[in-house]
Amino acid sequence: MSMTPSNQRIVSKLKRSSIVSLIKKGLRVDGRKLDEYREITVIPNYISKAEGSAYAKIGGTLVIAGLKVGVGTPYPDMPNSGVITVNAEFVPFASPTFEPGPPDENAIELARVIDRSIRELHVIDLEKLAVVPGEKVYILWLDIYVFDHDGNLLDTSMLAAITTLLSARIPKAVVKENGRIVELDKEVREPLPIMNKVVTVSVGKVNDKFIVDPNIDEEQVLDCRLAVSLSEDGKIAGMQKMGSGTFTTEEVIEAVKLAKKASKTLFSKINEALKKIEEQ
Amino acid sequence: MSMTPSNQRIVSKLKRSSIVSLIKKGLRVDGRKLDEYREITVIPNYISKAEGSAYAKIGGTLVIAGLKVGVGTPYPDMPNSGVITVNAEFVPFASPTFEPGPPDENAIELARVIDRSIRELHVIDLEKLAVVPGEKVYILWLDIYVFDHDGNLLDTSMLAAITTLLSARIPKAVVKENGRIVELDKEVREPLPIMNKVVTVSVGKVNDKFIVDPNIDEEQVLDCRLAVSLSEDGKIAGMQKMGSGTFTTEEVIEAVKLAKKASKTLFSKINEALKKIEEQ
Amino acid sequence: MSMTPSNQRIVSKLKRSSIVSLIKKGLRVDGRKLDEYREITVIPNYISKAEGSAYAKIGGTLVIAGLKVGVGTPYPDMPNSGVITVNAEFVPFASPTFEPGPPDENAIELARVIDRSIRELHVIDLEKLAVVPGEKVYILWLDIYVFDHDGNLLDTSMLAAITTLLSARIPKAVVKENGRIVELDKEVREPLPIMNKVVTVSVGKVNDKFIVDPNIDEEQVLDCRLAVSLSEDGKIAGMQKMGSGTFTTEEVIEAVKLAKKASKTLFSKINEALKKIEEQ
Amino acid sequence: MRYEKIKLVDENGLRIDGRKPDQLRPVKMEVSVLKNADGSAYVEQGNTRVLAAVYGPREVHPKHLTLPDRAILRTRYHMVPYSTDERKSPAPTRREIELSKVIREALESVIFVELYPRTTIDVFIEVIQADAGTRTAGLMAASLALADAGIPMKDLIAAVAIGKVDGTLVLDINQVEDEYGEADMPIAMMPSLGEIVLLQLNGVLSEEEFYEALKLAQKGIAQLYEFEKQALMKKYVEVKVEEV
Amino acid sequence: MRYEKIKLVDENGLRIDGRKPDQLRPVKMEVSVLKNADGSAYVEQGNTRVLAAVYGPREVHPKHLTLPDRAILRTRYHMVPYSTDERKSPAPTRREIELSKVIREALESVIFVELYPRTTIDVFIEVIQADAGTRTAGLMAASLALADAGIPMKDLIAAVAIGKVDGTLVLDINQVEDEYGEADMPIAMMPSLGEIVLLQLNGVLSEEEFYEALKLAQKGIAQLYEFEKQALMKKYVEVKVEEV
Amino acid sequence: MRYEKIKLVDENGLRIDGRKPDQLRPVKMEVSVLKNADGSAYVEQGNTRVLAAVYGPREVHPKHLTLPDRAILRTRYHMVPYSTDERKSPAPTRREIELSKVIREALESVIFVELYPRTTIDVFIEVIQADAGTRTAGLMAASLALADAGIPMKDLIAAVAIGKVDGTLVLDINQVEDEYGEADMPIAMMPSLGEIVLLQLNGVLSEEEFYEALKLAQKGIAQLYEFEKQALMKKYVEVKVEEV
Repeated sequence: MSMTPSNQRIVSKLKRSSIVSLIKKGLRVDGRKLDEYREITVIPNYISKAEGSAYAKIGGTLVIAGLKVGVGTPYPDMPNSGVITVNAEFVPFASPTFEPGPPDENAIELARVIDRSIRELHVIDLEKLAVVPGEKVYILWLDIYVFDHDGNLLDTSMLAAITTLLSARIPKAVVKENGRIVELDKEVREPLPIMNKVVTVSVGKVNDKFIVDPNIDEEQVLDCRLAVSLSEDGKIAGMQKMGSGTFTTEEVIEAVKLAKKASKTLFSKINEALKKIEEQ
Repeated sequence: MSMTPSNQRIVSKLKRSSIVSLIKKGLRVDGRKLDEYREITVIPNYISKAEGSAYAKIGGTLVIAGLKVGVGTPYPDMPNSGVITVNAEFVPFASPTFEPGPPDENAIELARVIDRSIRELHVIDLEKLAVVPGEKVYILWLDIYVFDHDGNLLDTSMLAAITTLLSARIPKAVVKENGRIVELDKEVREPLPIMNKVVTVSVGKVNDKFIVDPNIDEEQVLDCRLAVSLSEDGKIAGMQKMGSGTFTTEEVIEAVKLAKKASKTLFSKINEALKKIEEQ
Repeated sequence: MSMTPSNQRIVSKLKRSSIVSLIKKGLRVDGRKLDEYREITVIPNYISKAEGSAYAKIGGTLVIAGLKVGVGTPYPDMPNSGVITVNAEFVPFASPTFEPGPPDENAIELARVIDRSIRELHVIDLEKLAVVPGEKVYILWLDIYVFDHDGNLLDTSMLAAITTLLSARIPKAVVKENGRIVELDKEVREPLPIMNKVVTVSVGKVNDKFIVDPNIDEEQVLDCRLAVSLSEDGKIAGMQKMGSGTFTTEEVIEAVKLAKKASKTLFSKINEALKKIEEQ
Repeated sequence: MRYEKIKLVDENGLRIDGRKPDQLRPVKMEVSVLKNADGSAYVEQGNTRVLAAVYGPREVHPKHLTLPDRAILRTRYHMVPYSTDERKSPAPTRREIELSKVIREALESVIFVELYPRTTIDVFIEVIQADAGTRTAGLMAASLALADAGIPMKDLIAAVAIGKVDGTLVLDINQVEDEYGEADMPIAMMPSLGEIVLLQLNGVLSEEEFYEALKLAQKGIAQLYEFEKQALMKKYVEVKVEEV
Repeated sequence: MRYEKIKLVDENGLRIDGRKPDQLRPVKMEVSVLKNADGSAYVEQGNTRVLAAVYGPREVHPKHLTLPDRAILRTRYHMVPYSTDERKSPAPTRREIELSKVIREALESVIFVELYPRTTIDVFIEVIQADAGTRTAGLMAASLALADAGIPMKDLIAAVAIGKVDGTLVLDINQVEDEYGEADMPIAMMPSLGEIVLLQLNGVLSEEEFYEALKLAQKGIAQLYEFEKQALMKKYVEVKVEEV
Repeated sequence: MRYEKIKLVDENGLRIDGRKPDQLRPVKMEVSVLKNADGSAYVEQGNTRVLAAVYGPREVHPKHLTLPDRAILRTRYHMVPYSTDERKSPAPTRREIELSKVIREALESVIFVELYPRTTIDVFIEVIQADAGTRTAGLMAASLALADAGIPMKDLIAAVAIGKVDGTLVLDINQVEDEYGEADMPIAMMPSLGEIVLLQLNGVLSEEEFYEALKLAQKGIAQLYEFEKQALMKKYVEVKVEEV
């Protein structure tokens, strides 16, 4: 059962009205432009035990994603495809408003938005991840942990997720005994079969203005948000209205255009980070 | 842990005493006789996605049951028998007193009483539901959903359950590759191997009087209830005392006789409904 | 999440100070010496349905442990070893401070301390419990139920656990059809392949004094406890500091020496009980 | 559920464990067997062995679960994992949840709950060895433990399971009879008041067989009631039930 | 997810169920279908069938979940096990948890929640048969049930899912189109205010296709809105939607 | 648990990673690494990497969990799924539940809990990379985070795991030594007070070996304590620990 949250972070009325009136003038509390991201840090291969991983920071928001790989049975309706599972956890570690326990609706929504964008844009060629078609396939677990919540968890999490996939080196599956047994050889590693890149840009609406990358205080004054997933060539690869306000059709179109523009920042950060590790 | 419920529906003292004094005189608040059911509606094949289904309404109580069929492994102690699982859910949709979450003791008790009656009377010849004996058998899931609770959930649920089984058309299991793989062919459908029919009649005790089919207000004044499952030829196929009052031996005997008499109404409703669909 | 408990049993200040001042003088409320156990009762084979079992009582604390045996798949990293699982339950039956539900941190800690001592000292030769190496092995479930909590649950539980293992008679595994099917023949029974015996002695610290086998009132005044598992030949087979106080290094050494001395009582009780059943 | 024919009643009319159809299994009963509980009891019927503990009347948290005019009852019927042939998971099964409910309802008709408003009386039953008839043995243990705790009751509960095996009605069924038989009918009564507090039927009986089963049950219940009263007086009783 | 090519739009531009790309499925709507709920509705779109029940405004336990200046909303979107091709477990899936959230947020923008501080309004949606478009049908049922319960709203919600199949944008997709198509875009609006209350896109669209999809959606929503208003007036409406 | 012989100490007495038996792994420590938490720290010991966050003293809901005369502590030790060789389920394992408890008890002996009655102090430890010694690294991170949060403590906690490998006692074991060795003994102290706050032994030691292990631990703890103090002063310290 989804319930109106009652444990929201409280922002003082004074702060709220200062945020709103600044945005009205095209300004932000932290000096940014409306379409500007905060400082972005991306570190691929951050966790050596993981088959892929990334540290992503946007402003004060810190997310570390990691990929673990196994071999298992495919889904009956997709016998020739690898399986990827995206899981996100909002641990109480990261924010006074996060509760202990299994992922709540917010963490589940975030994971599913990321999962859908990755899946629908065919970021990974899952058919190349069949080991013994119909019987044994790669199983990928992409775990996204939020460690510090300073607003815009979704864009930061997608940044960590996609960088994890792009930089992963997975162990080679070795088939033994007529395909009955498959083992992973951790000494031989290959990149994932990547076909596309994707980022998500969350556009917030404050009255009739739109901002990207809301920080945690700004999130409290948003009417609502439109999260737009975009491919590097500008296709829309997923969308999710979040929050209880509304958009007109015209506003949605404006938000999409803004997201597309802002997505370039994210792609260039990813590409920079990947280049750096390739050079190593 | 079972706990005395504290969230019971409240019936005013005035209403209570009027219900009780009417029953003393052999009358009911809604004008029925003591041994009379409320209006009964039974619609087989109500859900086209299910392999069997029924809409059952007694008074204002609405239950929709559905059967889904799969193929799986038999229980080790019953290697040559199909498997049937009966599940009942009392969703908060149906009543202000129902709580969200997994089935509580009342829903579990109801499902188990229905399950036992179906099983013990051999309503279905489960041995005919083995596909590859010892290895692959039909798995039947009978799900009972209460959508509106106006009293006498058990009789209504059993009515929905038995009509579902009697009208089901299950896909034919096709064995491939030396019995290793079994697939369901949804184009070829057959009825279940039915051996018997069963209904449940709940008899309520109010002081020294007995009523059938208590409505939701009457349920609040019952001393206790005896649910009696009956075959069409009058055998007792299960029994459950429900509620915290008591019966003498003589009262139990009187309740059974009343249940047997009232069961005829239910069987005739089922038979009518089945006849109607056969004629189609 | 572990949380400071707020439902602790309350001991009056008067009782507390009397316990403490007695211990200061080398005395106990129940007349025991500091290094003395309460009355100990051990009954092997207490439950005839179990493959092994024991009733263990220390003072008023009653624990019944039981062993059930099955056949299953080994862990991938231990393909040639049987599997033993130790589970402890602190049911509300046993104490007003125990809550219903799955094992809490105290029950889990107790089970894991027992499990580790049994495993690390190689009490059972698990490699002898492989039936078809790499494929089928004995699965042992050792379930420890506390039925009356009068202090020192750990020593009593270990006493029940080890006696259960030492006196168990498990059904012989019979391999059929080229190792594909393994059945247990309940008519042919063998003892477990025992290599060592272990007991656990919990030493409590009260200011600068140490006591063994604290009763339930004494437990409330302990600074903290050191649980020491010991083999019959005096090796330390596990250790766990319990409770939120501290020990100096010297105190730890003193506690270990005391535990070693007191362990002899427990071993002699076990040996007596086993001798009695062998004579039968 | 019955995959093999086993002869449950022999040519002499004797059952698989040598009993006559109307004969109870040996009984042991003991009260005050635990230290912590306010009341406790141990009941053994043949190979079925049950412990019961009672706590209360005591406070409930959270308070909104209490009732202003009576005590609530909280009841847990539970089988320990090693009590059965195959290990039972320690978590409550659907069967245990149902039995906890019918046992609670049975106890509610016996206890004077209106004497202790805004409190709870907690009754815990642990089956340590299961050989059929565990709910009826459990109800007797619970009723003895309640008496041991000094909680006012209208009567004790005596209870037994009737079975139908090879077409014969039998008193106090054991596990083999339960598994291979045609019906299992547990019944619990307040014997001196003639009131039935629990009644279930798992299986198929004709109307006549049912009336017969009720009579047979009353006979066993009368005997068990006597043992219960003795156990309360002596704190311990052990009876090898002879044919009567 | 698409392991086999199926032709979803034929040479005449007709869809697998014979509809034109911009044609809705037949619709049935009925309000006040339940006895207990304060408001209720039934909505059928093609083979998708949904029930909604509304309780409230009513008290919340525990109290600390309430808000001092508005009603909270509690929403459950649920598919019954027999509503789908393969049996769905009755426990809420991650998908159902997500959809309950986006549906709650959609409803929160419609209801005048500030009129009922310290209460809850509970909206339950049960999908009894699933053939795509269940969240949009569910939102319409919920909005009708809220109206039936007399809860003040800014507007009704009308909602539909747009799909992209074989490169064509289509209105009100069915399950086959959802499974084998390229995109599924559910959208819900307050039609008379022109406000979008729910918008999701599962799939890939170009910017232009997206704008096209928005237009197509509005067309369907306008029709559905009319049916809703009729249903509220007549308590029941059934329409075989012709090409328009 | 040790299915294969691996040589853990070579002919020169060096360990598998080149260390001497009494040598720590390289250490990094940093405090104030997070924005939201009231105190935070990062600790790295070899390939073991741990984050800790402290919130509080703050209010507890529900209130009845508080204590009138002291703060309660809530502690969660958790390994993220990608921290281990095989993916670990995100749900707390029995091991994590036990470690959360012993870590809580260790912290309770260090914090002046009586200064903050009716509040909670929440300590979260996330192991982001596991290579043995995670609970001891976690305890150091927690103690640094508590200091960073300004919560009064009797002393910092310094902690290390002693191992027995190929018959030799070694300081600060790594994962290979833990898996193939004979014993693992984590120990945590308030170094300046000489008080042990956590002590566990997983494995078998003679009495003499145990006393030896205690001494070896104290040596490592003294070094780690210095690094901790430096980290608190400089906010960051990185040490490749040379043989000492």
